[in-house]
Amino acid sequence: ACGTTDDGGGETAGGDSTPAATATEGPKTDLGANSEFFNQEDYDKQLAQRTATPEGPADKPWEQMIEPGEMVDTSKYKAKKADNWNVCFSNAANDNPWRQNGGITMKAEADNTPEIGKFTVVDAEAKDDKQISDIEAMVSGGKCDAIIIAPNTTATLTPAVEKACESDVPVIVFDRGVQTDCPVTFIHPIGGYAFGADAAEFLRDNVKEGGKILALRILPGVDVLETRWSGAKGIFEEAGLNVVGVEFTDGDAAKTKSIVSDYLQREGSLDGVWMDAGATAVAMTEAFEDAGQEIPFVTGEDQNDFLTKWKEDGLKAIAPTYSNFQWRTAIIATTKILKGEEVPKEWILPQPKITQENLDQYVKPDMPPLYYALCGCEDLPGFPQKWGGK
Amino acid sequence: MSTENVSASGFGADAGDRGKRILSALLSTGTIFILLLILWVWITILNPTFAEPGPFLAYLKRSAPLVILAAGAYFVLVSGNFDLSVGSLVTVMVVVAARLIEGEPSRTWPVILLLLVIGAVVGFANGFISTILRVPSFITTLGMLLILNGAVFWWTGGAPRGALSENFRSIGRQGIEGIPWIEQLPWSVILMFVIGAASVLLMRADFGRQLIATGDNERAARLSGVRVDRVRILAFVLSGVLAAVAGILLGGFGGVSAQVGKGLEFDAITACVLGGVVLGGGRGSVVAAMAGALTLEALFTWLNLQGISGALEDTVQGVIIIGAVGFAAYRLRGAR
Amino acid sequence: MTVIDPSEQSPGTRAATRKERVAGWRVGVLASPAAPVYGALLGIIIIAWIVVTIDGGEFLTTGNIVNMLQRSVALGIVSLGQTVVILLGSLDLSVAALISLSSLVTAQQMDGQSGNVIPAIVIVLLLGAGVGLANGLIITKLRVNAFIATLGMALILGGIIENGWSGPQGGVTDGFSQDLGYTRFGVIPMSFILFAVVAAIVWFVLRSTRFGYRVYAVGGSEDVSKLSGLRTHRTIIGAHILCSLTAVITGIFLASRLKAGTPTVGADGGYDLESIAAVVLGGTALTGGRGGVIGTIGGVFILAVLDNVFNQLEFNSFVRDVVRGIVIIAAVAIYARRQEKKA
Amino acid sequence: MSDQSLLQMQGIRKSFVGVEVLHGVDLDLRAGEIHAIVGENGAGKSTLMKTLAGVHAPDEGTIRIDGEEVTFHHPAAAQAAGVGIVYQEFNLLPDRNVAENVFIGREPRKAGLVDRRRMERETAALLEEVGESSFGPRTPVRWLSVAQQQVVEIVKARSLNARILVLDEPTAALAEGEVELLFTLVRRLQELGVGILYISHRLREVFALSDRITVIKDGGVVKTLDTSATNQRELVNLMVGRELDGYFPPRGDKADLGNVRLAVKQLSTPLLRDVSFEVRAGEIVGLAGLQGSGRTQIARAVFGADPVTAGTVEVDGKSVRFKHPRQAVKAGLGFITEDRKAEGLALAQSIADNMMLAVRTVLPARKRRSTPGLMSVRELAEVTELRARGPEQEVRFLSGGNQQKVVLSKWLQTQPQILIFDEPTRGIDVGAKAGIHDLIRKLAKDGVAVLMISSELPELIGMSDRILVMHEGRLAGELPGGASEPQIMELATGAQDEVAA
Ligand SMILES: Nc1ncnc2c1ncn2[C@@H]1O[C@H](COP(=O)(O)OP(=O)(O)OP(=O)(O)O)[C@@H](O)[C@H]1O
Ligand SMILES: Nc1ncnc2c1ncn2[C@@H]1O[C@H](COP(=O)(O)OP(=O)(O)OP(=O)(O)O)[C@@H](O)[C@H]1O
Ligand SMILES: O[C@@H]1[C@@H](O)[C@H](O)OC[C@H]1O
Ligand SMILES: [Mg+2]
Ligand SMILES: [Mg+2]
Repeated sequence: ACGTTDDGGGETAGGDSTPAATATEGPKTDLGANSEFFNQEDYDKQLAQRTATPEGPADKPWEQMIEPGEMVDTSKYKAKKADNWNVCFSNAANDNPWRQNGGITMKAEADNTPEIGKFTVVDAEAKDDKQISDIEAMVSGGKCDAIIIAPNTTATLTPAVEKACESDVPVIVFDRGVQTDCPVTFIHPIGGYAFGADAAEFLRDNVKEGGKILALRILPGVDVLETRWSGAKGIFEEAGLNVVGVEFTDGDAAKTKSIVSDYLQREGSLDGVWMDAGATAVAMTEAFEDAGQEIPFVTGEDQNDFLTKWKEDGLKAIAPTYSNFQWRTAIIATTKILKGEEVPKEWILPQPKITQENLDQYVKPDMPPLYYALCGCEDLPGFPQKWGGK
Repeated sequence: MSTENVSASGFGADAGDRGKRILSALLSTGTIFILLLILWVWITILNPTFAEPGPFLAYLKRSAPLVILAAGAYFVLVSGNFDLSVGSLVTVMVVVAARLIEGEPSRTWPVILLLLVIGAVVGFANGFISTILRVPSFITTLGMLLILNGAVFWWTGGAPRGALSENFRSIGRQGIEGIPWIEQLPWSVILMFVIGAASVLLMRADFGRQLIATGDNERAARLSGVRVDRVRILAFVLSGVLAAVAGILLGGFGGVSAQVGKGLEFDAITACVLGGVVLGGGRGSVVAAMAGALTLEALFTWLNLQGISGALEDTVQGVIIIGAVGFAAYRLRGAR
Repeated sequence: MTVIDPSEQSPGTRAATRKERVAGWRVGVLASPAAPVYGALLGIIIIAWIVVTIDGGEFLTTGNIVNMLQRSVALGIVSLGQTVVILLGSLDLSVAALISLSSLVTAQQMDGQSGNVIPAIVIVLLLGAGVGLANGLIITKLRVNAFIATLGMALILGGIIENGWSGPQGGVTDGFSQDLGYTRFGVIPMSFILFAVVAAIVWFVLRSTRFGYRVYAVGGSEDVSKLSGLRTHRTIIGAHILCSLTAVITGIFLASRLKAGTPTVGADGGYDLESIAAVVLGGTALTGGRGGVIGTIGGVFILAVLDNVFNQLEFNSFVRDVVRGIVIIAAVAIYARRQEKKA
Repeated sequence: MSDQSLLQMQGIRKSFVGVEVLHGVDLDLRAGEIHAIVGENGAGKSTLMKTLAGVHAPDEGTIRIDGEEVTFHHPAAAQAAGVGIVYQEFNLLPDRNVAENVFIGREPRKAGLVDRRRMERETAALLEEVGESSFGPRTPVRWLSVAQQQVVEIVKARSLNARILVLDEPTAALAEGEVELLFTLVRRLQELGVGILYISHRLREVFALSDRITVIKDGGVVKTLDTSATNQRELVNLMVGRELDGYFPPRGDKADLGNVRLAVKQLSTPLLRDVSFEVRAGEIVGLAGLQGSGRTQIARAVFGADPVTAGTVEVDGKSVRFKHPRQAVKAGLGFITEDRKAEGLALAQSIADNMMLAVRTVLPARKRRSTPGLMSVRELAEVTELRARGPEQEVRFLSGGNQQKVVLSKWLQTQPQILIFDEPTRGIDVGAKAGIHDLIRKLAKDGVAVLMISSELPELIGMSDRILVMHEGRLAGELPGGASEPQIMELATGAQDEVAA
């Protein structure tokens, strides 16, 4: 395989191929071009999946699955005990609002599952090396009935995940991928191409040809973020939009604002802003306000502060999402596996986008600014306080 | 006295060298001002609007937090210590403010007061541990960095919660409107100048002279009656309070974010060193340290305008910082 | 004028020799800055053992001990180098970036071919020597303070990484990754043996070579060393090369562990500040001239034990940071008190 | 002594910050000769030696050794060429032991590794050669007294097998007894054919030791004389450019004595046992003793710089216990420390800031304006005959003597009632010394109580109204002003234990 792909949608085309991202091999010397982060087949597939009707209950999107394909027989993982399971979770990090929101949901779902007696979370603090050791410890400790892994990086966690698969404990992977199909199931939303395209298409449809677009990204090198940009880039090129800059914000609001101000100074004005993640979307819009300019067409994510501002200030915006409820799905899948119920080899979750039309249903005035609208947690015990709401 | 030969004693044996002396002083500590001027001119050449009041004030506004942090870092550095905790302290300010204000404008001022108190208390703790308990400040404040980062998110459950109020945010975002020619005079720029002036006065006052003497030679200062522990603790308190001010400005400028303070401690120290402050204490001027911060921000602007590829930006920044500090050291040596 | 006849001093002389012998022992063993470190380590192990047991876990099992050893390798190796520069009165904030870069270059050079393993290692070691040389030259010849010089170097390396790689770099040879990253001799991980070997080398260099003596001398006072005819610049440069070499060895090890190089492995691990913390926890004075690698190893183990306990007790990363911060400050405060009492 | 010129320095020029401090100095040294160099503070003696030792590169001029021109870019190069130097300031690493200090950077090796045994053996041999047996090669330098450290310095220079040995004020930190030991060593080296450059402000030593004397003034050579053909008077005249009549100002009158200002009763610290004495207003009390006898310790304990375990201190009849020097300063005490670089000055600060440092800690700025008797920085400079470029000059660029005057000014500014001088004229040239002596006496006349510690017995005898002698942490006795040197040494060495007060 060439270059990285997103969450592995492409490789499952044959049904039984690796459900995970391939390695990023060779140096990525050209950030802007991103050719190595683009895989046409995956791209087409993800774009198509956006309109596919998912299987499962419509009011519980976290239980839905898109084109499930091969189902895995999990009877050999069926737990000996009927309850009091110890479910272990190796988390890459807890370092951004999206993950924090998801982490709370996951814990709540685990608490809400009577069979789970103990939910053990070990945080790798964004350190690959630490996560490898964490997983090793889980395997060698022999106390886990199931191991859930949210990998820090794709290629690097692969050996550890493979090691974990060799044990007789079921391994469940979600969010970012690994380069092996050994886990029982791999859970993820449609993917980065779809995310990037949702946002880019909105700008394509609204900004006049030749309009000036600024692309803001968090950081390089994370596959699920890379595909968002490579998914968008082609659309801009095709539409003849003028991407005046691609900048990394480190997810820092102040830096984001400074970057946008610099561009406003340099370019005079901007016609659209594309973002690969929405944590700093509000800061981006404020840069326009502070410069005394009207906010152009912008994209964000389902973070509550952005949605609120969108609604209150009447922004011209769109918010693709990276379904935060997948954190809940990970527990649900684990429960199924330990009960011996079958699960899809690759569990693809729906990935709704928030538009002007459906905005109202996602804005949550009683929830904190960094709450994620696609939480999928409203029916869990402890809502809304556990998520910081009133 | 055994001698009337006073002509050779006292000062002024080479009064004619006064001009030369001023020149050499400027050469040694003035490098930063020259560098700053060069950058400003260069930026203006690249983007003529930079010199207009609006954009220039925008630049000052953006620089204000770092300038204020640099002043705080200066007090600590000149007394012979380090403060690596200011970055996380800035984050703490923003996160605590959001959690406590919850968008409620009436809570703004009490919370701001509280933030300043937190800054002072953290500074005091840093100072107390580093002086009375004799833990090297590098370690004290490194530990404090970890403690602050952990504690604040522990308290908020991982992510920032709540929201800042509009009037809180206006301090870092807005200013006095309707001033002719410049339109808006940002509050942060006013604060920056006020703090700058106050810092200069403080350094000229007895406290400042005792502080710098302590950094230069602790034993001599103590034997001269200086309460060295006390002045050092005060320096940390100042650093903490100024970090709180910077946090308030940054929270106002950018809104709630868990990233806001990341790496600021290094930027502040770099700014000071660019300005000629000697790590280890006893030397450097606070104006030059603040000029160092303005230079660093100008450097970021310059890099942006040069269109240096985002990736190589860090490399260029690193080379320039090393080059500038090396150049200053070279001039200092030449001038000695 | 009274001339003091040396012969009059013989009673004093005997006393002096006795005092000196006692001193030798005190300086060598008890007064060695490493002594309280191992005291602290022992204390922490006991507390950890009790707490973990009460919590229903197991602490002193083979599996757990091996896990702790394994965890101490990366930080351990780089801390050895950091010890050398700190002893010298310098420090190195560029190690984290260099670890990332070397992991990437390792993967790139190996390119999946087992024949490339040795050349790749050689190239990466050369890279380390080059970066160390550059740090040393900037500090000595440009007279840039080590803090700024190495912070600047971290930026430079960071930019090079960002420019050259946007994600992990695969290509670490399978066999190599298995051998170094995952093999065990009995219960001892191969990588821990690497750590032990590097530690032994650095210890030996500091203890028995002229270079080692010079490191202590320059750390004691650069001025005195220079006026005494010691070529301080060479020593400073040499120490920085040694430090950078340990950083690249750490990078090579991490590449084997991850089977890939990654642009963030160094920064994520916080190896710059954590290695300094480990060294100081190990009783080496930040001002230079006092301490050694034995203490550093103890410091690294303290952090590894803490890490292990945090995992067992499922502390979230925030609580961990708070506890880490407190332990670091408290340990150093205790050393400082001891130091004061002795004086 | 041969006539062959071992070292020739010609036309040496050196400037700092555009100010020339050496204007073409010529100097020569023969093998087996002791060549003394004298001159006022700041004349350039140390700077000249540093150009020889490879610390400073001369701007102009040539250095020849055995007729061959040499240039040293690093002290190591000078060492290699056979130049050994004992600097004016201490140059040892306190955390390392004696052997490690002696062989710093040149550790002997065996099979590529440091041969610690040999290093220690050779150090022991060198120590034996100089008759030092109170410590050994493994003793940490931190434990050594100032005098012992000086021995290490000399051994270190000696270990180079230097043919040229520079001693820059080697006796400044030594008491008389130890000086004799040093002399013995220097003469032994002389017999071995080593050429020695010997810098000192103590003219007695210069005459006792040297073959020739070079007088340096304001960065130039005034004259080189044969020691046998000159006398103290001529020398002083050449150095100072004027006659100095009589060394010490007249003692105070009994009638001038005021009340007891400082009373120390049964003072004990870990280094002191039951020390009691009094100092009256208008009185100069000298404190004599060998190195490490506890003189400095008394000063520090009284001043609140070191903890006291027992005893009381009374100031003007009121019992005080200072926990911090600041309280002492507030109570009207001043303390001129023996080590001005380590404890007296903030070297990177200006002259003005140093002069103001102490008064700032006790008198806030607004009160200073209304306090009578405070002098301007300029006035202070004149009173103490400071030579400097201006109030903004950094103190580290001053010569040792001028630095001492800055320290003095700092304390004058606090208008103290009790002044403790610890080695007030250490490293001070004869001219300035007289000035400082006059100043001390004048302060006493004005009602200040003075406690003066000095290792230079003539000074102590000449200045003091009474002399207290310390021996191993105890007051061994008291002598009247004008007592003789043997009387003092007898008490100081404990040779006679029961002595009348
Ligand atoms: N590194 C330096 N930078 C600037 N000026 C210096 C430096 N070193 C010495 N000087 C100046 O050079 C002059 C000569 O100083 P030097 O130390 O050689 O005097 P000295 O004769 O040894 O005096 P003393 O008897 O007090 O030791 C002094 O005016 C001093 O201020
Ligand atoms: N064994 C020791 N350990 C620690 N400090 C010491 C020791 N001996 C002396 N000192 C310190 O060194 C200083 C000088 O010692 P002391 O007062 O005994 O000597 P002194 O008689 O003043 O001699 P001089 O001042 O001429 O060296 C004192 O401040 C004392 O605290
Ligand atoms: O952590 C990542 C999050 O930051 C981003 O928004 O979506 C993908 C996740 O893996
Ligand atoms: Mg001198
Ligand atoms: Mg003394």
